Order: sequence, then structure tokens, then C-alpha cells
Amino acid sequence: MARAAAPSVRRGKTASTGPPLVSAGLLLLLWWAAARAGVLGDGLVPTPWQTLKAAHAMWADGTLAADLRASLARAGQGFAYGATAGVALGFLTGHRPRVAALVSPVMSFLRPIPAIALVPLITAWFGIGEQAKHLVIAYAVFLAVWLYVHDGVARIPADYRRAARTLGVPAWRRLTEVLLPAAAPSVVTALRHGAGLAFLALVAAELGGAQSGIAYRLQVDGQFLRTDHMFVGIIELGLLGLAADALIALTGRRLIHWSTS
Amino acid sequence: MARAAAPSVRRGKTASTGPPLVSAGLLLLLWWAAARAGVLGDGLVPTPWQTLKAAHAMWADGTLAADLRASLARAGQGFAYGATAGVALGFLTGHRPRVAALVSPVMSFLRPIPAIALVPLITAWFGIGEQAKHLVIAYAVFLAVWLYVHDGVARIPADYRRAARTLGVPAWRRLTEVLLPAAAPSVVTALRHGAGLAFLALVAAELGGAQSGIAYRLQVDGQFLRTDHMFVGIIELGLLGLAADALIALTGRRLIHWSTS
Amino acid sequence: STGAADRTTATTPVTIAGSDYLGGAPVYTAAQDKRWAANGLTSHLQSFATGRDALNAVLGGQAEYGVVGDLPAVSAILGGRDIKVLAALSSFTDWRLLTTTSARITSFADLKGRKVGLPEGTNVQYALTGMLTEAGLKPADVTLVNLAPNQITASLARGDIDAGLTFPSFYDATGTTLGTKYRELRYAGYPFRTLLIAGPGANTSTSTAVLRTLTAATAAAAKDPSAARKAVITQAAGAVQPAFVNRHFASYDYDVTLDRPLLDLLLDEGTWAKSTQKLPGTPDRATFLNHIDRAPLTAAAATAVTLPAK
Amino acid sequence: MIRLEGVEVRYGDALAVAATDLEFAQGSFTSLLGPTGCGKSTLLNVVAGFVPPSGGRALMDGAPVTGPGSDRGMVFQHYALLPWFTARGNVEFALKRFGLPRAERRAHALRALDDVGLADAAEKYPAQLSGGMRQRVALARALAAEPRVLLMDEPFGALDAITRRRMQQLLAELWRRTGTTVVLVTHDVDEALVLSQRIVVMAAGPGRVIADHRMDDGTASPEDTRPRIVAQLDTEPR
Amino acid sequence: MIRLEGVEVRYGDALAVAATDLEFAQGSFTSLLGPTGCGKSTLLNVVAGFVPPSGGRALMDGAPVTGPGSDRGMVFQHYALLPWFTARGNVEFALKRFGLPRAERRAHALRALDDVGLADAAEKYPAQLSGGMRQRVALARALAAEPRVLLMDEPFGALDAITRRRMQQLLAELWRRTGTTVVLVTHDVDEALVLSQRIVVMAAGPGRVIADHRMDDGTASPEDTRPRIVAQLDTEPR
Ligand SMILES: Nc1ncnc2c1ncn2[C@@H]1O[C@H](COP(=O)(O)OP(=O)(O)OP(=O)(O)O)[C@@H](O)[C@H]1O
Ligand SMILES: Nc1ncnc2c1ncn2[C@@H]1O[C@H](COP(=O)(O)OP(=O)(O)OP(=O)(O)O)[C@@H](O)[C@H]1O
Ligand SMILES: [Mg+2]
Ligand SMILES: [Mg+2]
Repeated sequence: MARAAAPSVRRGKTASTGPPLVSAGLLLLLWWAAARAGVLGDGLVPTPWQTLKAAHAMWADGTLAADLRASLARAGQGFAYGATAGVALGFLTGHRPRVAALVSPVMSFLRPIPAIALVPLITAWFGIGEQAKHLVIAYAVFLAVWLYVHDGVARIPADYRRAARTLGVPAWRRLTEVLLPAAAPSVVTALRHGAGLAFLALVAAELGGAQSGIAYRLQVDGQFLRTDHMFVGIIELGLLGLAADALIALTGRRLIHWSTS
Repeated sequence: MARAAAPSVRRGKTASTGPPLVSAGLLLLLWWAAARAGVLGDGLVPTPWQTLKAAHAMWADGTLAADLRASLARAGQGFAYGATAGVALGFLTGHRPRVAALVSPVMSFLRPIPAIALVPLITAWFGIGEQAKHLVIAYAVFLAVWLYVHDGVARIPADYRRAARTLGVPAWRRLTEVLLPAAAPSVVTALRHGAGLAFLALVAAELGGAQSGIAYRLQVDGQFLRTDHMFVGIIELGLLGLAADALIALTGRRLIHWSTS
Repeated sequence: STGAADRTTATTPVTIAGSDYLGGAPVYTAAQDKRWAANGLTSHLQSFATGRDALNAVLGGQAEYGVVGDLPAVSAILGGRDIKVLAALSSFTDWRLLTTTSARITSFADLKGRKVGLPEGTNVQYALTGMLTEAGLKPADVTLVNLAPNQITASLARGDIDAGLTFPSFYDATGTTLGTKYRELRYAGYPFRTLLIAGPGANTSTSTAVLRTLTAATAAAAKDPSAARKAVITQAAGAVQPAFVNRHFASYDYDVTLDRPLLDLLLDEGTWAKSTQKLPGTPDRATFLNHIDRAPLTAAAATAVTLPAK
Repeated sequence: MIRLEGVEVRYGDALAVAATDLEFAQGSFTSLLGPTGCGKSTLLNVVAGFVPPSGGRALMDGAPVTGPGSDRGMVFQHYALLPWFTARGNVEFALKRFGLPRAERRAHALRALDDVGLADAAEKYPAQLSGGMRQRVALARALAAEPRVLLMDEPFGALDAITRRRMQQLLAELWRRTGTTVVLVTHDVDEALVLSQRIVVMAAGPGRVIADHRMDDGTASPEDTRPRIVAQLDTEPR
Repeated sequence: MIRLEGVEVRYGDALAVAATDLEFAQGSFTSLLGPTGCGKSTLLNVVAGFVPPSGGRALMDGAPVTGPGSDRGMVFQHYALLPWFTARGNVEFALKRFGLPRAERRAHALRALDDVGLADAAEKYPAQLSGGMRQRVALARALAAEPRVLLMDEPFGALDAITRRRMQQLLAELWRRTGTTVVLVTHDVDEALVLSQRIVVMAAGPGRVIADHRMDDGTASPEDTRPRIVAQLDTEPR
């Protein structure tokens, strides 16, 4: 899609790095002050400085890089499966109310069931390999992505579809050239949410069968009460989520350059 | 708002109980067949019949009712806090891009951080009382609700706000009579998702200091691999989520009776 | 300043974070027998999923006392946290390596080159090290597979692992699930201790009253074990299976003590944890002695303290 | 050929269009006139297949209309442009089914936009166009699809007099050249008289046909017809 | 009084309206005529405070316009009705700020809808109304708010001739009675001549004012002005 004329339509909507830096700075200051004041309980919250030292040590002995690599691969794969399935089913149900009536209650039933509670079952059926982990992540991502995509597709103005059909546009092109762009903002939001969940689901996915990974490390470090290491892991997760979110949001803004009003 | 003329606008969109029953029946059949065929690992997956017997036993000794009551109260309270905060902040950030630029990265950072990883901190700061549990649930609900409400509010057509301002409608009424109804579909979807998460978050919330609750029971029964009891808990969570979802969806349909095209 | 509880009529509230109804049984039998009140205390018993969670509650000041396993306490001590070990409440030696007949493991020596699943970083990993050492093997001789405690059974059933270690609560269910394929190897070389620890908020007189209560409860339980079992079951209110309590209660050796073997265990576990996890702190006698408070137990039951002061 | 047999449309309880029989012959050009809210758009929607009639049926070449199809094109009252395509993109969207090579399709679209006076605005998105420009894009798009039946809902309503006249000429030429069946909804009696062979006048409360003027068979001349239509439009209450 | 001082509007690089000076006196009635896309809506949007000028400034009673306000009402080209309110609800939405008692406000709204011929449709939602009905609800809503300046963007474009004439009369009466300043964008030269005291003619490429006909000060009579305007509208390229 051409982009030439886009800026004029959406001026003032480009992302700037200023405000995010401001909030990051504020959070850091707050954390530092709280840790220093000791209000957070003995040794339960490390100072930013202690955390940085821990991160450095983890970097130096290679665990940080290994964990990052392992978790990124898992989250990425799981996200890819879950998001693909969620988007696909979302388009189907958003477009076909009959299918939605069948699928929607199943999803509402599954949504409150924690992946962690299903881990023993998944172990029994799929073992402890990487595929089982991808499955856990995909499950969490799928449920969230589906709902938003379904909702977005279901709200596409009827006139767009009508126009396409009177113009003799076949089903496949109606999907790619009408439904997809019309629902694109919802899809982007769904994927942003899904990306966060992919990292969140690492906690359930790396519960067993992993020898490296951020959530694996969090759990083992937790056993030994190494709060500085745990903070490194938590911040890693946060930053990964933030990066994935920014990437998707940015890509979304580049793709969805038109205005609807 | 008057409802008299509504049905004509949205015919064919009312919920029916038929398809949900069909999918429930299909799922049950699938479960029964799988459990019978033994493909699910011996003893790791109870049959529907075994599960029913377990549910009956749990009902007879009072734990089922006590757990339900405790978890419902917690999920309800936590949902109320989290949803209120999420909707409020979503309206603020959706309406004010400057605030959004500050808040949005913080939320993206927090989204991938599992509540379970924060439980030790929350235990340390807020103890193990009901309030700490509400906090854990509210946190999970808040993050999910915020994103979708924010997104919905940010996409309200400019013309609605413009019309309101040229008509001299003050800020408060612009919120309640323009932004709120315009974003209502997004709010309903956000709340549906949030309700599911409220039950999901019970897993983290009831990790410590609880003596009853569905997720507490799941964990305790998990210690002994009592899969039949665990299935009762999982199904309870699913049904609660389904019921909450149906309630919110129904209320939403009654409130949002107009059509936008 | 001992015996405050005897002189005042008002009771002192104590909050105890527990995680193990069997290892910490005296805490619960005391409650069942109203022994806390008899010693001038009002007890608030909190229950947590794991000893680590209970420990966190103590560290966060949410509970003055905690009933925790030995390893979380060792981790906290090495991490320089402000806790004191007041006494060991029980000792457990009935560890089992779970395996299947098809894995053909009949002794710990057969573990060489095999896949062993266990929840990493917990004391069952320490137990495995003991099993291997006993068979003349090193940790590097087996392939460790980190699994959640509740994954061991399924992984064994599928053959994803050759052997597994998990907590006693899973033993029976694993036997049932695996049926005739089930095989276990017993291991008594790790005397797991359940400890009573105190956070910074505890004072000696209250601690003494707590220990007096637990000592009395332990003595009473020794006289009437079946009543004690019933008391634990009642107090647990569904958190543990009655069958499990009845079967394993006898595996625990209840004695409120501070003894030499305890120090040796803490030292050994500390050394192990430091070497496998590169923990901070020095696992030497001085470190652990610094975190053991002999005064309350000495005041409550002087003969129970056999640990040398230096 | 399109036939409406006793078509009746209800929204809930309200009768929007009372039982109506109409026939639009192949290659005919009919205008639909009537006060606002009398059911013109509704009738067009029935033919297009968007609104199923509550009673009676619509037939296209003898087959019942069950949904929209490329044989019946539509210029929507509210344009229904796709906001993610440029003006050219919207026209090309309609052209793709002809399977032209890319360059040719593009040239075709630009020509269609030039025809409606929008050569300069080809790369603009709908949100960047004025109301009248959007309307002309919608017109260009519908014409480009070359439907056998062209349903137009006030297609010139947002245009100034000059542009309007030009668009009328464009439509008239196209009709003469291709023999498309045209049904045009308009509020402009003169427009209807200039363009069409036949004028159907509707009235509201409930929507129904009250007159059918046929200028093609010589039974009515434009000069006589105009005052009659004006009178018919005026006699209606409200 | 409204003053535009060298107002210029750019969208990106494109110049939509070139530097324009205009003044609308208190209580005056001005029509804005011009080909589609010449910047009529854009100019109205500047006065309404929706679009900040890229150059120059707009003043309302001497104070710069920084945003929308209740002193400047608007009938939007695309209506901008609130879909969650009925027709009556939309009008009441505008009336609430007057603090009338409920019943009185309701009666007032129903009267306003009756004035535009929609007494029967008061309880219908926008999605249940035809195009022309929606336009009249938008009109009723804007009038009910009693703004000091009324900006109208083709407010009668979707109406049939009869209804249109009635709405014109309604507007003329209101203007005479209340002395509201009216700026009306229309494509209908006769409408402009009948209603307004002054006709500003714009041209496109870039949008600019090319003529300013004042009938109120006797310098121009409707009879002379008509052909002049028609010629001016026609001379434009495209
Ligand atoms: N979706 C709907 N639900 C309920 N009533 C509707 C709906 N659509 C139209 N109507 C009603 O049907 C009648 C006819 O509407 P229609 O849009 O066909 O009129 P029209 O002749 O096209 O008018 P206009 O010239 O204003 O466009 C109107 O009274 C309108 O209120
Ligand atoms: N948001 C926008 N972005 C870019 N260009 C725009 C935008 N809005 C309007 N334009 C351009 O500005 C010019 C003037 O548009 P405007 O809507 O003011 O015309 P108009 O005189 O109201 O036309 P009409 O009679 O068709 O409503 C047009 O060329 C249009 O393409
Ligand atoms: Mg219409
Ligand atoms: Mg305009």
C-alpha cells in the first residue's frame, strides 16, 4: 500500500521516545527510593544497583544470554502458533455468527482455566519437549488474540462487505482486501496483548522440562531466595514485552496509515 | 435509553442457548471418548463419570460450596477494583494522547510480568489477607482491561466529540453521553476478557494464606495428584468464567442496543 | 525475662507461617489440644503452598515464625537474611527414587547415564546428590531434567525420564498410576529436618513460650500417635489427604531439638547449594551458628539443646 | 430484467415499503423520485440483495435475488469507499476481477477517475477527499465494474451544478453505449426528466409507488410530465 | 463577528485553501458557493475550530478561535448524529445545557423535530432513519442549540424539493427572528440567492475566494447576480 500521502492524514500520531523515557526514569527513581528506604521488607527488594550487579554477573557467566535465547525462541514460536490460530479463528467467527455461537462459549470456558493447571495434562499428552512449551504459550496467546480479533471483525461496517460483493470481489479478496484492513486495528491490539501473554506464559511453559529460560531461572532463583537475580528476570520479561509491543505497534502504525473518518 | 425500536435494528443478533449446548455436548463426548480410550495416560485423566463422583463427594463434605463462595468473593472484588481502574485509566489515556505516551510503555512493561512472580513481594508487603488476594486479581484484570478500553476510546470518531463540543456539552457529559456509549462495545469486550482473567488470577491469588478457594483446592489436590478433584476445580473455573462472560455479554447487548451503520 | 506468659493473664498473639502439615505436626496438634492458649499464646496459623512462600511471609514481617524445610532456611541464611533457627521439629528419612520396571534401575548405581527428573533447586535435588554419592557417582553422571513436582508421574509413565524424585505427597499416586510398572528405591541418607524459624519481630520470651508449647505437643503425640494423626487431619481441613497422613506419619521422627546433626546437615546443604547455584555467602559453622538462637529452646527445654555453642 | 413481485419491507413492526410490483426492463433507465423516507433506498437495497423482503420477492432474470452479486452494481448513498485504498485503489478494487495486467488496470482506473474529474486526486485516500470528491470516486468505481444493472442512490447529491451536469452526461453516454439497466434515485425532477425513459414516483407513509411515467413509449412527454410529477410530490402529507 | 485574517490551510504539502481574508458580520447570512473540493468545508472547519489554520488566524468577536465552542454551531456534511440516541435524544443532547426541566426539554425537542417534519420519527435511532431524515435531525439539533453563529455544510443536500423548500423557510424565519449569524455552504445557486444577503464564490486549485456578491447593500440584485455567479462557477477549469 502506498504511503506517500499518509502523514497528512494522521499528523501528530507518530510515536516519540521522550515520554517513555520519562516514565522509565520515574519508575527507576521510585524503585531506588523505595529500596533505599527499606520499606519493602528485608532483602525482598534489591536496589537498582544490586540488580545491575546481578545482571552483570549473569551476563558474565553466560546464563543471561542463554536464558534470553531459549525464552525468546519459545515465546516467539508459541506466539506465532497462537496468534496465527487466534487471528484465523477470529476472522472465521467474526464473519460467521453461526460458527461464533458454537465457538464463543468454548473460549469463554477455557479463558479462566490457567495454563499452569493444565501442565500435568500437557505433560501426559505432549511430554516435556519444546513442543509442549510452545503449546502452552500458544494456548494463552490464542485465547486472548481470538477474542479481540473476533470482536474487531464482527464490528466491521456492513457497507464495506456489501460494496465488495456488489463489485463481484471473490471471497478470498474480500478477506485480504476488505476484512483484513478493516479489522487491522483490532488485530494489532490483539497481537500487542498476545505478545505480552507469550512472555507471561513462559512461567507455565518453563515450569518443567527446561534447563534454561527466563522463567526457569526465575523459579530456580526463587528456590534460593535470590531476589536480585529474580529482579533481573522480571525486568527481562518486562523489557522483552515492551520491545515486542513497540515493534508490533510500530509495524501496525506503518501498515494502518489511513484514517477512517 | 429507550429500547422500544431496538429489535428492528439488530435482528438476528440475539443469543440463543442452542449452539452453546451443542458445543458443550460435543466437548463432553470428546472427553468421555478420550478418557475411555485411555489415550490420555492411565489415571491422569478421569472420566466424566469419575469427575462427577468427585464433585458429588466435594459437594457432600461442603468443600465445593465453601471454595466456590470464597473464590467468587475474591474474583468479584478483585475484578471490581481492576476493572474500575482499567476502565478509568483507559478512558483517560484513550482521550489524552500525552498521558497515553507516558502510561502505555509502563503497561507494556508490566503485561508480561506474571502475577505469580510478584506473589512473594505482595505477600511481603500486603500479607496474606483477602486484600492481598484482591490486589493480585485486580492487577491481572487491570492490565487487560486497560489496553482494550484505551484502544476503543482512542478510536472514537472525531466527529462525535466535535459535535458535542459545538453543542456546548460540558466535559462531564461528553464523557458520559459521548465517549462512554461510543466506547461501550470495547468496554464490554474488555470486561468479558477481564472476567475470565479474574478467575484465572485465582491461581496466583490463592497461592498463599488461603484455606479455601477453587485454586487453593486445585493446588492442594495437585499435591496428591487427585486428578478427579482437579478436574472438578478446572471445570468450576471454566463454568464460572462462562457464566460471568455470558452475564456481561448479555448486559452489554441490552445496553448497546443501537447500531452504528 | 522468661516466663512472661506465666505471669500475665493476657495472651500474646503469635503468627506462624506454615507449609508442611506433617513436618510441622506439633504446631497443629498443639492447636487441636488448645496447648497454645495453655501457654499464654493466641496462635494464628497461616498456610502456604511451599516452605519458600512461608519464609517470604516471615521475611516480609507478615508472620513472626515460620515452619519451613531445611533448604529454604539455608538459602536465607546464606543470603544474609535476618532469621534465626529456633529448633528442628522433625526429621524425615523415607525418601524414594521413583522409577519404572522398564527403566531397569535396581540400584542407585544404575542411574549412570540416565535421565532423572526432579524439581530443580528443591531439597529433592540435594537428596539425589546423596543417592549418587552413595553409589559412587557424581551429579554429572546423570542427565537432570527439571520438572515440576506434579509432572514426574506423567513423565515416568510416558518414559520421558528414567527416574524421578518428588515430594512424598506424590508417592502413592505415582504408585497407583504406574501400577505394575512402578518401582521405587528407598533412600535414608538424607535426614530432612523441618525447622522453626523466627523473623526479626520475634522476642525471646514469646519464642520460649512457643517452643514450650511445641515440646509439650511433641511429647503428647509420642504417647498417643493416633490422636496426633487425627489432630493433624482435622487441623489441615482438607489440605492433606487423611490416607497420606496415616501412611506417612510414622516416617517422621518428632523431636524438638537443636543438635549436632542439624548443624552438620545445614553445613552440608549450604556447601552443596553454594557449589551448584553459586550462591553468595560462606557456608561455614560460624555463619550457621550466628543464625541459630539457642536461648529460647534452652529456656523451654534445656536438655533438648545438644548443639555445642562454638 | 428485474421484477419485484409484491415486495414488502418491514423493519420490526414498521412497514417501510408496502407491497410493490415493479419491472425494470433490460437496458432501461428508470428514475425513482419521492419524498425523503419514502423507501427509495430500501427498494434499491432489496434489488441489490442487501435487505431481504419481508413479503413478496425480487427476481433478476427470473431467478430470485438471494444476496448481492456483481451483476447488480451500486452507488451507495453514503459512498461506502474503502478507507485503506486511494481513489485509484478503490477503482482498481472493482477492476481486478477482469484479470487485466497490472499496468493496464492502473491505466484503466486512472482513466475512470479522469472521467469523473479526479485525475489529480487519484492517489488520495477517502479521508483526504471532500464530500463531492468521494461521491465521484464511488461513481467511478461502480461504473468501472460494468455491472449489468446499475443501482444509484442519489449519486450526484453532493455535487455542484457544473460537475453534476458533467456526471449526468457521463452516465447518459455510458448507458447509451453499454445498454446497462439503470435505476437512479434522485431528488431532482429535472435530472430525472433529462436522463431517464421512465420515472417512478413514490410516496411515504407507508412507502409505495403512486405514479409510473413512461416517456419512452410516447405516452408522456417531458413537458407534460414535469408539472404532474411536481404535483404528485407535493400532494403528499408532511 | 467572525474574521478570517490570511487564513491558509495545508494538508501535508497540499494547499487546500490559499490565504483568505473574510468577515462575517453579526447577524449576517452568507452563502458559500463553489465547485466540489474547493475548500468550503475546510473553511467552515476553521471557523468551527476543528482545523487549525496553517497560516493566518480566525477571530470570533476579536478573540482567536482555538477550538470548538457552543457559540458556533455546525450542521455537519455527514450529519455526525450520535447513534446511541434517538432523534429526540439527539436534539435533547443539545438542549440539556439550558437546564430546562425534563418534561419541558422533551416538549421542546419534539417541537424542534416537528418543525423539520419528523414528529413521527422522534423515537427512531439514526440507523433507522433514511438519509434525508438524518439530515433533518442534524438540522433540528443545531438549531435547538441556539448558537450565535450557525455554520451549515450542505444542510439540505439529501432532501427532496418540497422538504427542502420547507427547511429553507424554517431557516429563514429562524434567522429573521433570532439574528443568528449564518454561513451556509450550498451547491444550489437559487437557494443561496433566496436565503442569503451575500454570496461568496470560491474556486479550486488552490481553494480561494473569487467573488463576493453583496445583495444587502443594494450593490447587486438577485436578477443580475444569478447569471454572474453561474458564469463564475463555470469558468473554473476541470
Ligand atoms: N434499518 C432500519 N430500521 C428501521 N427502519 C428503517 C431502517 N432503514 C430505513 N428505515 C425506515 O424506512 C423508511 C424508508 O427509508 P429509506 O432509507 O428507504 O428512505 P429513502 O426514500 O431512501 O429516503 P431518503 O431520500 O431520505 O434517502 C424510513 O421511514 C426509515 O425510517
Ligand atoms: N484531511 C484531509 N487531508 C488531506 N487533504 C484534505 C483533507 N480534507 C480535505 N482535503 C483536501 O482539501 C480540499 C478541500 O476539501 P473540502 O472538503 O474543504 O472541499 P469542499 O469545498 O467542502 O468540497 P465538497 O463540496 O465536495 O464538500 C480537497 O482538495 C481535499 O482533497
Ligand atoms: Mg435514501
Ligand atoms: Mg464539503
